Amino acid sequence: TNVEKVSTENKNTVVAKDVNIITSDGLPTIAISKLAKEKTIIKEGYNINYSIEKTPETLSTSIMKEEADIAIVPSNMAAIAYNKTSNYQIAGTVGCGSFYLVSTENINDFDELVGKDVWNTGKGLTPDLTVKSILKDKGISEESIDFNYVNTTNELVPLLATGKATTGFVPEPALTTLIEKNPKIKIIKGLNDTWKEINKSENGYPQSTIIVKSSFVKENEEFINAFLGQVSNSIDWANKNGEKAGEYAKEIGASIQPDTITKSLERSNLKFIKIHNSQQDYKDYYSKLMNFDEKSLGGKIPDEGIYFTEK
Amino acid sequence: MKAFTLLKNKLGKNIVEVVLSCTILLFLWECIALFINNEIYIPTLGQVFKSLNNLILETGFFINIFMTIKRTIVSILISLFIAMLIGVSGYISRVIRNFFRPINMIIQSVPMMILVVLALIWFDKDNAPYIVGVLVVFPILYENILGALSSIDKTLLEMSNVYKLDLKDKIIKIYLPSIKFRLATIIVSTMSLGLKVVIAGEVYGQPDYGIGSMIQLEKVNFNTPGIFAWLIIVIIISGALEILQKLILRRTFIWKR
Amino acid sequence: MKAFTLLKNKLGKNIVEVVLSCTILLFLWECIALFINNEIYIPTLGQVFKSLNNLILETGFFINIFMTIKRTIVSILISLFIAMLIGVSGYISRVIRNFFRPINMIIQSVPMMILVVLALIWFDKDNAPYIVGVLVVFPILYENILGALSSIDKTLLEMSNVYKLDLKDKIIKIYLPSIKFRLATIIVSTMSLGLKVVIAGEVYGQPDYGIGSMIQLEKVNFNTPGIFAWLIIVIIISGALEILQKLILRRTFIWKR
Amino acid sequence: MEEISLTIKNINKSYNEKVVFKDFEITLYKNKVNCILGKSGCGKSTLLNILSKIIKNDTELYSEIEDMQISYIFQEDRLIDWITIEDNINLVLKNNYKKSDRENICKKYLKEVGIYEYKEYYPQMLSGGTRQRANIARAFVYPSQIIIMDEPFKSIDISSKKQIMNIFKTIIQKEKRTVIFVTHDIEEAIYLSDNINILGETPTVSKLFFNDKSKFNKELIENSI
Amino acid sequence: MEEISLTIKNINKSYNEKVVFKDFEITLYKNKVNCILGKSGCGKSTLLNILSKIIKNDTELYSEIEDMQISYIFQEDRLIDWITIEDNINLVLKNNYKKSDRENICKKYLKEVGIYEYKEYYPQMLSGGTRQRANIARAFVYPSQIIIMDEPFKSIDISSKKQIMNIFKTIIQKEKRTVIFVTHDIEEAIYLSDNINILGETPTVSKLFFNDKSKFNKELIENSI
Ligand SMILES: Nc1ncnc2c1ncn2[C@@H]1O[C@H](COP(=O)(O)OP(=O)(O)OP(=O)(O)O)[C@@H](O)[C@H]1O
Ligand SMILES: Nc1ncnc2c1ncn2[C@@H]1O[C@H](COP(=O)(O)OP(=O)(O)OP(=O)(O)O)[C@@H](O)[C@H]1O
Ligand SMILES: [Mg+2]
Ligand SMILES: [Mg+2]
Repeated sequence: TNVEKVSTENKNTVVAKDVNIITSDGLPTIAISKLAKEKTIIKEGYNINYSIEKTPETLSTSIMKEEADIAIVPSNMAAIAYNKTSNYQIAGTVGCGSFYLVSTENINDFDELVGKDVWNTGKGLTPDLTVKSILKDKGISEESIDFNYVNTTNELVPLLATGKATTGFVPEPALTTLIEKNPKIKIIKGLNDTWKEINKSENGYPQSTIIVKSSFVKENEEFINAFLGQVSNSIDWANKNGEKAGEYAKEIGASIQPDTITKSLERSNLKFIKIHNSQQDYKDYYSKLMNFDEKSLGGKIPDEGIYFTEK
Repeated sequence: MKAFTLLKNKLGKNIVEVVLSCTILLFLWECIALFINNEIYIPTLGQVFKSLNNLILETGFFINIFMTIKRTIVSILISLFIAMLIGVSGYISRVIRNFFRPINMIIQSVPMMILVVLALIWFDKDNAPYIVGVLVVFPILYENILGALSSIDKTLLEMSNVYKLDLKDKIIKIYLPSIKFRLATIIVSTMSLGLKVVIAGEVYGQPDYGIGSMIQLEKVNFNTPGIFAWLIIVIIISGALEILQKLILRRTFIWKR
Repeated sequence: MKAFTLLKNKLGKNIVEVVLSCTILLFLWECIALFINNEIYIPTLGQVFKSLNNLILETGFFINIFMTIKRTIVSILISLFIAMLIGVSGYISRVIRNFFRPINMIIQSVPMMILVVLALIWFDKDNAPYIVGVLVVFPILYENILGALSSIDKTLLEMSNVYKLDLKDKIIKIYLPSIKFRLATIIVSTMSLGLKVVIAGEVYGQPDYGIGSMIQLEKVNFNTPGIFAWLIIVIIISGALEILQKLILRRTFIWKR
Repeated sequence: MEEISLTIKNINKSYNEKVVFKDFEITLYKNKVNCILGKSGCGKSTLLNILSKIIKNDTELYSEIEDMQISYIFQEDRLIDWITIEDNINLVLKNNYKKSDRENICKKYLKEVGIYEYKEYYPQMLSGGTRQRANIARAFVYPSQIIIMDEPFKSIDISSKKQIMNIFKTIIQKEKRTVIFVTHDIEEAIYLSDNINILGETPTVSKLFFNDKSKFNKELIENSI
Repeated sequence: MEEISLTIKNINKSYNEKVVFKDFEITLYKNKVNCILGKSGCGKSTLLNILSKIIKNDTELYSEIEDMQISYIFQEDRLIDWITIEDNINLVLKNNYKKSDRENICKKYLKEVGIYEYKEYYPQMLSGGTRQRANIARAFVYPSQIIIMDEPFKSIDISSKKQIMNIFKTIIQKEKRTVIFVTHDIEEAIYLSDNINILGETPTVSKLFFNDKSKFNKELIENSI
């Protein structure tokens, strides 16, 4: 019996595979909050570790070091990861653009930004590039607007909250907090909506992307497919049960307060789209980013191989 | 007796004036806060102390502080160990000294932020605060150890050779004390620096517990009173370190007139 | 003559060894880079120099560097001005000295990141790098100026009183030189620190031009060769500062034997 | 031999509990070298510092040299290390002579003490003896009625000591100034002084001995010290 | 009077271009106080440092004191500031006596130089004179055949100087050790020494004068210096 026991143990340890799932803090966390909190079993024999990376630094390094089997990252980081490691593929979108043009001033559209001080985050990074791409498509010269930058939303919100800045681009869920702190802030336009109009796109531009490690996929395709299905469910659930989702997110370690999450869900554009339904969105988005700075994609537009297609 | 009272009076005056200064500062703060009346710019004392109180009641509060201090101390001990090793080698051999010169220069000029990213890439993210702490503290300790050794009174060494002291005695009675006296004067400011750097490392590396992680959390939620509350805690720790410095100096230099 | 050659030889040996050390380091780097063969962990020299080359060819490259250096220098000048003012007042009056003690302590213990956020909120964002630079540099300059004044040889002051020197002469010939000699020994390391801090301020404040903004861009886009290229530029600036230090010391202390 | 005496009375000084002077008084003779001889720690420097107002007397001082200009030859050179010898000398000239005169005066005295060739050197580049010569030159250059000297030859090695003492003697014989010369070396005292005042044990309360030049005798002084 | 002589030959030393000794030789007498008298800068300290191997002779040295143990009474005290007087003394005892003996030996000499009561003080708390006594005690405590002294009384003030010189004289008369005593003070030399060697100008190439004790005479020495 002794021998038998050992052998079954061995079997168990051989079968129970560790899967590392990494998400960035914020909206992507909500997408998987149900799975992580309820420890939903995706498939027998898999042992799932969820971790939430709170800073861009830890998120990007753990992807680049290929520590994640599955990760939810900004969509340009998906391209960088593919170009630099050749080991990550896009499996789907979990959220489209959640950036909004907000202002305390009385404006209604992008063309009224001309001549104004407008604040954005991360000069040369994707929020900036996305805005500039929209402006270009709308025929507004970016030189006609006085852009001001701070590093991240964390620095931008206090400026808008105190009125030191009047107009800017803020993503959810920070936007919800901002409106609470400064009720005079009005939402002028959603970047995603504008993008849809301009590009005749159904969903808008992809913001959060679920990527999977190719070497992991090869051996665990079933698991991945099951997981993607569960993510889709989890997102649907979160969109319907905002309060619960907020609590869950907090409990699994998200930084944002539950009620903020709850209130922000409406504008968050969380939505699971499989990659074969959104390839074109990525291609459009990447080619627009490429027009501004190839480095934002890790040097070049990723080839077809980046798109994970089920066989 | 008279001298003692005099000294005490002077010390007393200093303390009174410092306390007065603190009071004035707090008062000014409160006035400005009430005037501006916007907690994002500057929270009132009341808001900050409420935050502070909440923080202290939270589970994990002391663990956060403990972990940060632990990281600081461990970083300093590791740096000390390496600095002793390389410092002594550098004292003995000019070649080694020159070999480490560019390395030190490079370490010292790398901006914090790059240091953190490289630490994250090359090492485990939980170790990032240590790595950053060690890299910032090491050059300081190394230069001081090397400096202490090089500035040992040559005449004492001559004396110890004439009287044929053992190497062991020379190390225990001359070399180590010289290093000790030098380090005693800088160890606490180095710890302060280490603390700040470790906190910065925590902000980026986001270990589970740590003051830096907490500050970042408050920042993400735009909770200015919370940031100030942590600030007060950091200032209290720094204050405690300053007192520690005084004690260390008094103990170490009892032999000075 | 002989002494001169000897000195030169020793200096020569030092330089040779330092250059050798740099070469070994570069060689090691290249070996490791080739071995790991993954630019994410560590890019090869070739990749870095390609990046560096691209950087230099970009428009705005020199403006970035120039702006960062300008911010550093301006921060130091402002700090110097304030530190002189408060340092001299503190030397004259114990009350002022004690009043500024807690302020200094607080400034020195505030973690960088909080400093930046507060600077962004309280002041103009373009000024954030200056504010941060000044707040970090000021306490160092202040303490050194106060220290220099307090450690002026009392006997010289007695002499100047006996011979009834003007206050003006005393300031020009005794007080200012004493401050100058102290500052000469620390000004460059303070500038190095200021540079690092200004770069950090630029990361957060994102001014139009600045090394910090550039590094952040490379970092977020995970362009490791680019990060290393900027690192090399920062190291070169630091190296230039070290040479400057040597020159300053040689010039300032010509009167020393 | 007509001698004008200058009296300083009511000298009182204690450091914390330690009384150094108690109702002490001293009489100096104008345009003479007045020597004050005493053991280490008996209060010689303290006395000089009171006379030159570097430290305050504990009570009100009665001093007949109150308003006179004073030069001080310190035991250590007290030259400013970072300006040249010439500049050190010029510094004390500045408020007292016209610009045009300064150079000549400076030159004259630097030549007299024999260090004119070193005028552009910084003090630290010179030997202790040379620096002490500059110290002496500075004292003479300054238009003082009183020259105070606190063991000026103490830290000079014997070979230069004799020379410098002779230089001093030569200059002081030409110029008429009142010198207060503190030393603990009896031979120096005998060699240079016109009169010798011996300071007793601390607290110095007694009046001083006064020795006429003719009575100078090493044995005698040694016994009374 | 039988005297055992110890010869040191082939002393050669140059600093850069400056030749201090060239083929110099000196003869010491065993268990005597051998004085070396010379002006500042003539090479006295250099000579002592060669004898005690603190600095290397430029050529091979012929030294009859090569293998002897040496104590050195330095001009500055060279005590370790951060350990007590007692520990300073014990340090040089450690390799030479059993632990049980050390305390007694230390006590004996500290009493002899008169600073036993200060044994638990740190050097910086004591006056220069007291420290110099400890310096002397350390030299005698150490089981040496040779005691080298480099102007040991130079920085002590006159009042203590006589005392300490007498203490030294008393101890050296009891113990038989060879002393090499460097000074530039002729009176010290006459008072303490059994013989006096006068060092000439640098570079010292000539042999030395040797003066028999009976011929000691201040004028004579002064003229030959
Ligand atoms: N600032 C001070 N505080 C306390 N005691 C002092 C101070 N200055 C001097 N004393 C004491 O006063 C006494 C006289 O000192 P002073 O320096 O005048 O002596 P001195 O005769 O000049 O000695 P020396 O020959 O060593 O220069 C000494 O016993 C000394 O210890
Ligand atoms: N390390 C050195 N480098 C260059 N020259 C030196 C060095 N040490 C001594 N000298 C020179 O060698 C000569 C002898 O020096 P030494 O110290 O032996 O003289 P000394 O007789 O002991 O003088 P003193 O009485 O001042 O102690 C001096 O001219 C001195 O300038
Ligand atoms: Mg004195
Ligand atoms: Mg000597």
